[in-house]
Amino acid sequence: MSVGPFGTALVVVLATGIAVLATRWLPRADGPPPTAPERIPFLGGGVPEVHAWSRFHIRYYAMALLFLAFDMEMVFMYPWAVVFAAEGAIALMEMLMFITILLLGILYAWREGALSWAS
Amino acid sequence: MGLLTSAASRAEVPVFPVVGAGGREAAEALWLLPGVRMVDTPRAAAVLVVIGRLTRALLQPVLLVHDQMPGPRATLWWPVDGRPADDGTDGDEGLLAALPDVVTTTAGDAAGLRAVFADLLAGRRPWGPPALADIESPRWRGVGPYGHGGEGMMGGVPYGRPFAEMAQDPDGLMLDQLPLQIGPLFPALPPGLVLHLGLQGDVIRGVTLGDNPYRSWPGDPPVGPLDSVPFLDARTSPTTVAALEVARARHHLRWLARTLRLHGLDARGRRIAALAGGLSATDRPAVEALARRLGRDRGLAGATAGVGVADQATLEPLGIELAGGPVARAAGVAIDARTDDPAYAGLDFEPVVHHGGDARARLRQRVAEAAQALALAERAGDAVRSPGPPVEGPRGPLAPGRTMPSSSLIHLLPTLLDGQEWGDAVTTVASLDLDLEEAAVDQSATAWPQTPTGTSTASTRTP
Amino acid sequence: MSRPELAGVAMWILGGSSVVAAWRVFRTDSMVRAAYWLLASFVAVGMVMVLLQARFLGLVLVLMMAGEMTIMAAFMVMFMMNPAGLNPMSMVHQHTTAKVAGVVAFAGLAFVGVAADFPDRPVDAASEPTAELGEELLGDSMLIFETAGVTLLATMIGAIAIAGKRGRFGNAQEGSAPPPVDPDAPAGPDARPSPMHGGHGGMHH
Amino acid sequence: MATDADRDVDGIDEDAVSWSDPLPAVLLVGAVLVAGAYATSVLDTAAAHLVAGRRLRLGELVLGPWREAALLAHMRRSTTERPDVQTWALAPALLAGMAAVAVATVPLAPGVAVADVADGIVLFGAAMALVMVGVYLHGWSSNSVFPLVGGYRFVALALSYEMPLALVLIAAALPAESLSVGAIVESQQGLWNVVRQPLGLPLFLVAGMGLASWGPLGMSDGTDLAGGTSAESSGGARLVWALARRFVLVAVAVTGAAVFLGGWHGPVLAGGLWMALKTLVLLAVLVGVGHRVARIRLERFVVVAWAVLIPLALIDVFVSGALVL
Repeated sequence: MSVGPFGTALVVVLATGIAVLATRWLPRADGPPPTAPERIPFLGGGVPEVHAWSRFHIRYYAMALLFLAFDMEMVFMYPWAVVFAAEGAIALMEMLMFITILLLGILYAWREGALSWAS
Repeated sequence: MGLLTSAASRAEVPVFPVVGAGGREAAEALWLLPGVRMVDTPRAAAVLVVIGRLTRALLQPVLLVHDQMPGPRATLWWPVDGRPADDGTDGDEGLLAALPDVVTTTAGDAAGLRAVFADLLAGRRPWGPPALADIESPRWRGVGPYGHGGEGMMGGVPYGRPFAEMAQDPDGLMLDQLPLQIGPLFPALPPGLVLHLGLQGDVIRGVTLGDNPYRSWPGDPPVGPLDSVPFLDARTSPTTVAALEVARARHHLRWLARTLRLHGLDARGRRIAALAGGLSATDRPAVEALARRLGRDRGLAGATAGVGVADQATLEPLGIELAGGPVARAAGVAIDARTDDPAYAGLDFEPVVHHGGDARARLRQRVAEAAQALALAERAGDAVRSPGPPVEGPRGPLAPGRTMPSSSLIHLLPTLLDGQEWGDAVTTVASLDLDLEEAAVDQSATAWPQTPTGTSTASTRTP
Repeated sequence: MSRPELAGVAMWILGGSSVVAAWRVFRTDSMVRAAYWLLASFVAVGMVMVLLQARFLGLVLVLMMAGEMTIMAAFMVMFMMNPAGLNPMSMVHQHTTAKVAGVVAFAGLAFVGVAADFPDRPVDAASEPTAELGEELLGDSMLIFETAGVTLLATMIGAIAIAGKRGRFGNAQEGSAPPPVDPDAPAGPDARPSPMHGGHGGMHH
Repeated sequence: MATDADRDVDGIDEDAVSWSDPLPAVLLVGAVLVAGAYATSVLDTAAAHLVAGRRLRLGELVLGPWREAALLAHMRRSTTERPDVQTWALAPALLAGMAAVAVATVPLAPGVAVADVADGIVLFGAAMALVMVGVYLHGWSSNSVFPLVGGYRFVALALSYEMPLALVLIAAALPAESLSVGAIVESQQGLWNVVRQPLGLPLFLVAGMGLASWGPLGMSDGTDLAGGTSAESSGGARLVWALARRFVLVAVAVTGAAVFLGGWHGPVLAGGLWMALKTLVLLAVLVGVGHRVARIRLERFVVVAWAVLIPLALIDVFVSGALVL
């Protein structure tokens, strides 16, 4: 039975995922249920005072925002790649301008130090 | 025994090492044992190997790490220093007895270790019962409006732990900061190092040093710090210059091997550790070639450049600047006790100096010193150094009544680590080459910046 | 079951999944789970689009939303209290407004769905929607591409100017402040506190 | 609403065994992933012993990975105090599933493709974007500090490598005038992309190493974090995570072999063999680099990715485009 390539891909994903879950759950775990100390997260001998889940500060937030804009750019580039050869030099020029404009954005981000964050 | 079990019992044994007093050298040997793999977390380990003597301060962390091994699990004790398992004078056996079913084998005995592991998988050894009592602290079950210990939005102790509290952040925000105690058994830090720190995201805020777990070891240091032994001996008895210099090169190469492992280069580290193990003055060309290769290694340079800068201004308040040692020399301070040592007079000795004082400079400094040491050993022939002047140890000068290098260097940590990303902090600590046992030898190290140790020598003697 | 029938069944399953996942967004306590339930909903919608032959748009939706939802999760965790939902809480606020808005939106969309006269024009089996989209974008003029480029550049600069450490008036860590009207006066209210204590300056951004 | 148009675009012979039927497809992709993961482990052991200068016994090399898997299957799956159990279990499944999609888009031999769709590299990109979700969830779920930091490191890593990854694939699509991986392979008849677009493969491998958080880009599961996202995983959970990461590496190598090394093109040998050989070569390169190059600082990589890799990838796109005209 043919379900088309996308249907097949979906079946493959589900089958792989189920196989992985089965491999995770199947091995014998014939030990006793874990005690409280056995469940303490590893800190090299220390005991955590608080939950690790917290307002985790990502220092690369500016880069993350930059990524959002760049991600949009990809949407334009895929269809462009398909028709590029047919459209010819015009398409190349358009893309060059598009790319240059975006590189300006990276340049600005770099100059502003948005890509590095520590200390 | 099923096929699966049979296959499993032939796997490389995942071992989590616990370095007790005097155990650092044997821990290094463990890394090189065939059929054994040192793992980064007890969750991956099947065998806990306690090397050397447990101290009271190490006991609780060891018990916890034991319980964090998933099981089936076994515990081995490797005595070092040729002492009997039970010398009947102190609490070693008492401390070890807190761990379930400890097997004692000879240090470095791969066959014994594998036998215990095979027995464990075949079911001939018990599964490894937990060492700590199954007590949840604090009580949370049935507490609060939802019965999980929490209350309101951020209140209570949901599932046994409170929420982190907020602290000012350099980006101008108020964000959560996790108060953590890392160590003394954190594999990426030197054995025994305990850091109390706040972690905001992946950045460290505020570091204080915890108690040195090796300090509670009773009596005079019976073992002495790893690798420093020939240097300590040289303070009081005549030694050949060649032996001292080969020991120095070996020390630096072992440090290099451990550091490479931390940077994700386990295999390259093993090669260097193996070279260090059988080192002699004739290995000079190999070490010089190594120094050249590492000097060209862009990846390693990128991982260490600009990390943990300890320049002269940072070193000065701690007196390290005037004391010398590789850390100071990597910051451009050309001080070396060998300069004024008559034993080195005819050897054309000039201290090696690097600039910048970052982790990269310290790495290059040590590798260059290792190559230089072997060259000196070659030139020195049978020359004997007589005791008297301070000995230039691998971490700095050693002289009776003088602060041990590690006990000064360790006080750099609070300054250097504050504000660092966690990975950079690990790089920085590694680049200082700290030995907590060496720091413990020093009586002046009693002045820890933190609360004093609760355990006195007397209380440690009673199990 | 024939291919069209199968496609119909898949359509219902995916459509249902997207609605259920979207509903779960508001029924979980954890910010991370909320973000990824939303992603699951988007993925289901993307697959519906693939079924409708809008293959490129469907895939690109997944491609983008995976990154976007992760960033959203990271930002939500950074700023929200109790981000993992360790203490139970409600993700739903302003119940009356939400109900009214929901009913109105549903009614509007349902009306369009029922009342609109959809063209009955099966997609040509040989069509290349991605290529057609490309031709549409490139077209006769550069307008679409360059407008998009400039818009994205503005987005980038705007985002960095707002979020970046170094604002127009100096480093946020050093308490950046606009220059005074009188050029001779010292800059800022208390001219650049030290980095250790000047964190408050950044709060104003 | 018929999906007849979904038929394979590169004119697969309809009479041959249809690898795009569900059962053969699952078996084929599963075999590629498992064989690839095994090959990765063997290569890794070999490289580690070579670099360390240690003697290696053949039995250890061949059986080592199975023994380790058997050992992990024997060990208990530990847990933490209050983990997110469901997402913890789902993370490796997601990673493995996405690796499977990536392999499915690639023609493994002439006419042997599971889902060589017209928008193949977009499907690949979407799958690889979901890898980020998998790793982040794996770090987040255990409610433990070091896995958490590892998960967040991966997000920064992924946001940085994703653009170069997508761009070099777009560049490879230019001569093919199609986004289908099959068409890209076809377009390399005579001249492989690795020659035609010399920037493509190195950039792709860097990004691919990030995808699998492998070697110098393995900061999410690094030694400095006591194992990072897998610091709290044991037993079966550790096994599937190790597998899933290798699956991703295999997906990278398979895709790289198809897109840059001419896929099944090659003299004398059968197409499938060429594909296997090229995949192994790329795996060996990835594994070898992992043992030679130190782990990069995350912050440094982010700067390098945005300031060097993305501009290079854009140049790659532009030059490849100019060459097509």
